[in-house]
Amino acid sequence: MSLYTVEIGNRTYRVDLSPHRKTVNGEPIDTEMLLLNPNGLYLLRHHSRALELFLNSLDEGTFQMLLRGGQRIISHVATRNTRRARAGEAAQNIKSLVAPMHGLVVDVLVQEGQNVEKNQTLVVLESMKMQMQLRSPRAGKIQRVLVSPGRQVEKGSELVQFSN
Amino acid sequence: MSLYTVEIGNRTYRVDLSPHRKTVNGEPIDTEMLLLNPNGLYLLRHHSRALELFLNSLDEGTFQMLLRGGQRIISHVATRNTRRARAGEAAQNIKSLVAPMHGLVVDVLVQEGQNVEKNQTLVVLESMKMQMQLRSPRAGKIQRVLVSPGRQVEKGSELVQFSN
Amino acid sequence: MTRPKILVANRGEIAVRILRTCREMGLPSVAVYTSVDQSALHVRSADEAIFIGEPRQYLNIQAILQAAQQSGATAIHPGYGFLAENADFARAVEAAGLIFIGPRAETVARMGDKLAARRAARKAGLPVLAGTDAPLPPDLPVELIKTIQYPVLVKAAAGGGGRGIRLARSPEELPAMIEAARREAQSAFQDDTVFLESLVQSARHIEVQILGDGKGNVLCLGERECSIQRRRQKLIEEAPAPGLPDDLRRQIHEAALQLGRSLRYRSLGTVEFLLDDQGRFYFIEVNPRIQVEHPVTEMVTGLDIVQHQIALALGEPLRLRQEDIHVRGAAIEARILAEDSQAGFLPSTGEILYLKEPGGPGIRVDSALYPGMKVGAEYDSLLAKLIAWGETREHAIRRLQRALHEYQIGGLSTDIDFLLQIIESPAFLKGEVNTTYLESFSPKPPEPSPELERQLAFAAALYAHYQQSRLGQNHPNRPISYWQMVGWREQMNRL
Amino acid sequence: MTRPKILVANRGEIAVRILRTCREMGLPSVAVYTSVDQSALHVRSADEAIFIGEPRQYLNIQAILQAAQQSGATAIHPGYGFLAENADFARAVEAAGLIFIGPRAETVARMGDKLAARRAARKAGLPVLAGTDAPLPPDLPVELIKTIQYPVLVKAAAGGGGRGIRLARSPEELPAMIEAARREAQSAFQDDTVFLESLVQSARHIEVQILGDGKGNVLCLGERECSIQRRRQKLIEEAPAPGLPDDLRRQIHEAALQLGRSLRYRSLGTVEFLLDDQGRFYFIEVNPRIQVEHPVTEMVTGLDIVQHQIALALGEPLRLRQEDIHVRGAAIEARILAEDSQAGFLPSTGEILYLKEPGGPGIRVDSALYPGMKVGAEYDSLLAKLIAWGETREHAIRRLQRALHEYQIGGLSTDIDFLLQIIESPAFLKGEVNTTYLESFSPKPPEPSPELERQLAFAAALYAHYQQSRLGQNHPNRPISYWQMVGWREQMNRL
Repeated sequence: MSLYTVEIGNRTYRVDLSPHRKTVNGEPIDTEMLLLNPNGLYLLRHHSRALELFLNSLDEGTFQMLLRGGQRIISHVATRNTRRARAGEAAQNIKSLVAPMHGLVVDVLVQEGQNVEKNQTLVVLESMKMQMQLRSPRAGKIQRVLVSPGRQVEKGSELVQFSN
Repeated sequence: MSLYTVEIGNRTYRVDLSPHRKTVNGEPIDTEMLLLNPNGLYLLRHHSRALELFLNSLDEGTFQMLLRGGQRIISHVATRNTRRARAGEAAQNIKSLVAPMHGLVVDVLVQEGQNVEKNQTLVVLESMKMQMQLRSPRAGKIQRVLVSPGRQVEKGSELVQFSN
Repeated sequence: MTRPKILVANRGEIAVRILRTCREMGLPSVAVYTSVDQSALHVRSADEAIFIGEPRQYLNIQAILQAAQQSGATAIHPGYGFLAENADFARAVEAAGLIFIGPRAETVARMGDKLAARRAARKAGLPVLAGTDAPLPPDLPVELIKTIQYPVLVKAAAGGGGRGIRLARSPEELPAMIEAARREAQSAFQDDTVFLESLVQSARHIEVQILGDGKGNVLCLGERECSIQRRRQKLIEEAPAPGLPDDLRRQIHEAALQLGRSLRYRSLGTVEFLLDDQGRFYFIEVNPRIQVEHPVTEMVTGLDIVQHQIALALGEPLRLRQEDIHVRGAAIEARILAEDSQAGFLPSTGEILYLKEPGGPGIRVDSALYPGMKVGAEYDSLLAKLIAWGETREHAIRRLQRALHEYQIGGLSTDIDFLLQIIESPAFLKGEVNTTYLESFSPKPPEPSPELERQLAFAAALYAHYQQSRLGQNHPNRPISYWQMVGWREQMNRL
Repeated sequence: MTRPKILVANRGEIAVRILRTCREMGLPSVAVYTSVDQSALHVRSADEAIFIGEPRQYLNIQAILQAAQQSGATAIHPGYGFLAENADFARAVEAAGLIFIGPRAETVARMGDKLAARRAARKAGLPVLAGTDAPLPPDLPVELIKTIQYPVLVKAAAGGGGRGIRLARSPEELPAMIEAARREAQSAFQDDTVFLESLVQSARHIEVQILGDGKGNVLCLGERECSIQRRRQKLIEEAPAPGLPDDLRRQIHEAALQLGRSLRYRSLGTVEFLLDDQGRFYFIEVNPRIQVEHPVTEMVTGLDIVQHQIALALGEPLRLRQEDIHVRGAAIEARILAEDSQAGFLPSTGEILYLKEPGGPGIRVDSALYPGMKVGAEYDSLLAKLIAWGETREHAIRRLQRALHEYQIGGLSTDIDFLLQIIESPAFLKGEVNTTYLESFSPKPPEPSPELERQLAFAAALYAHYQQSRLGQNHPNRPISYWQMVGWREQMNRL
């Protein structure tokens, strides 16, 4: 239960946090983490280097690490036996277009039953003074249109569903 | 259980927080408190005036309110039936000299058995580069000296005890 | 005489900034706020705050005037955006017997119509870009479309802030771009009038800050360079413009003054120019209001230009003479946006979980951020501005770089890493950029060294480990979310 | 040539400030820290940080040199306090083949002996106060005691920072005051040598910032007024000194330059003077280091004096000429101390639960604070410095006032309210204060209006009510204490 698999970019690290045996990919690691602020700020100390690191959860098993200078590193963490389904696998059969952010639907450019091509603009969303064209993630037929102009939508809400 | 007695300075306020009946000294009050930060920052809204207020507990029933500009207001709050003993009563029979802050004992100017006068310097404490003379809160005889030069003391710890 | 009382009809960093000057001038101030801004910093920076309703109410003239009446305000500062360039608002404020802290309504109207502004500039003797001097008709004759020199810009007559502009590269593209510009203009300004203007290739954006007393006395407070733009939104601005020959600088200043004098300009304003790579400059537009990037001018001149703007509006004479204005050193501003630079600059929303803003020598922070703030999608993505001053431009850039590294905003994605990439790029360091610089700017995102990444993997595992053990044990030390607390807040309000 | 690497042998705001300049100069930097400073801001502001042990180790010359060796540092900046005026340290640094960023060790030694400094100043032609030019003997003859003019100051020869000074008002008081000064001097400097100096009544404290290249070229960076002192500790400092006639200002500058030249002064230094109400000034001492109040000089001159100090130490020539130095506007600094102004200025300790530092136009914050910081009693009570610049002194004061109101430090008592009372007092506003001003300054603490107090009583009851209901229910939203989290921290470290 103290063995973790951490993915950063396309690299994978096996981290062992057993007492008296902290290793990464089998090699001992001499790094300390000091809590600076209960909301998620840490000091990552490695020998004489002390780095501020802000950590927060994006969703189950996904963590964002913010470094000095605004650099953000996304990591996926799983215990060895409960490896979660990877985003890549889920992407193979896209069922709908979802809102990438909160915003106002300005325009809907497709109708139910219409055939669309990949990258065709389906919906125009406005957020923070900026209009954004939401393009189709796949070719296919539109089964349902769930929003209409003037509607506020949350990040992640379904806008359009594809037929299978 | 929604009735409170609040003391600020030498004034006393009776506050009733019953639902649908918020009063201070019997008069309705139209003030709202909005939490800005879970660590204790509030917005105290009264009609069109919005005041930032930082609240924290000093000890049981004693709260410090920090206003803009560094002004600090101390209040003592008690429920009506469990009025706590007032500091004034406790002050009548002082049994010891306590450290008003963390610090280093630099000098102890009295010995056990010695008679001292009120305001006579008993101990010299150094804290943050500053030396401070701790004077006797009463006239009396020293029963015990609990510290010696070079000793670090915590705020509130007993330094010298008086005979009764 | 009634004691002046200023209502700031705005929100965010600019409202906080204006309210700071009100405090420094000893003037009582009033903020307005909507349902999502109840705990916003500008509410707490004013002596009074009036609730005006749902999020779009900052655009509601009647709601603002009612707040002014309710609070007894005698003057209104519009800030930038929202109603700042709305001539009806300026008129309504003055009709209500209040002072509008800005130009005369007629100036706002005239400069708001980009075609009228072109005419005014040409009349004042300024170089104006080739283009149509009248609105485009609904259907452009095909013959005309073919005679135009491409690429050409389609611009909304009522436009501003980079909105309602499209670039057409060929006759084929033109009709669609006109349509797109009209649609955006209609949606943004309720006016779909557009016109054509020739495109200046490799242009730098140079603008001049002016301040006029409305009686024909106009001061020039120096220029700013704002060529670093993404999707026509300025990201980094500086004063003075680097590498500008002295005589060209003087000519540009003089052109701005000429226009200001011919308009008998009142209050603060900015005259914007494009400068081509041959050293020719062209008038683009006038922004009759305070601008986002005004702090760089303040830092090099040492002036609080909002203070001078308010004093003038309250009837005081212009206390400055042109010879009192001196530029010292260099200042650069970087806009901190709630946009995820690592995800296509999508607006980001979230809660500020941790905040540490930079400080120290030469640093100014104009920010609306506070720990616990919830950043939503209702408004502009500008969160804060970081401005660095230095003895030289290079010194200012190094300070900005140092301070951007210090800026920590936990819980929300921002453009801080992208800003650093820009100011560390060789072309920017040399001061050799134009408005198209960011179009082709796609720096390799910095990657941690293999050794650091190994440590970060360790850190992530440690964090996950703790989270898991906390969830399992219902640990008392569970970090608290601001939004978990809302339940309590509502409970208290109900009391 | 070895690439320079700077170790900062200090902590708190001054370490952070120096490390900022290292970053801006592109120089790698090293911090040192003790057991109570593991998470301090200066540790995070450096590229590397070396642990040196228990809290007093900032005073341990060997520990500092070892940290330099371990990290490969090539130069050491001592900051102020700790080892900054310790000639043995300067000597040891240079003996170890490292650069001491400060004056020559012999200058540090000479200026550290206040009697030697008096002789040097007199030799350079500066006006020096009447007093004993030799150490007081252990037993002062009764005859002598009677001939002295009272009041008189007893001063430690090794003194500094206002320590080891006593005022004797009569022959009767003198022996006790000598004894007290000796005791404090012995404890603070391990040297109980004291001497007498006549007291200047109603004196202003004026000091001059100098910068020398060690070859006889010395620059004057203007003066500062630091008359606002409590128990001989400066609280508020400003540049330029208000109301100083131009010729007097020139004379004081010239005196400082004379001394600097005669010492062939190297690095930054401050020559301190007392100015009496007749316009006569007297040398007091030289501080051969950066000073707490240096930011006011930086803000009016636009110079980063630490940068110039480091560049000189690294062997670069003096890049400034006297004619390059211009004072613009006015700057005022207020020291934010962990002292409870409402409880006799006792040092306060505690945890920073909430922090919001000021910003906006004309404001500089040099701070070591961060949310979650634990302020203990181990070190000086200086937490941060707030510096305001304005077009005029009045403008700077208003800005300082505005920014002090914005400064929120929750969880720890500070002197912010007291600072506001001082800068709002009529004598300060007029610039008519001397070093005794605060002795008799006891403003009535501001009280909330009856209406506000009623609301505060309500707020306190509401807060208590919630606390009670939380404790009763073991509510999941219980606010978390930083120190509750320590259990977890230690657990993680043990992993």
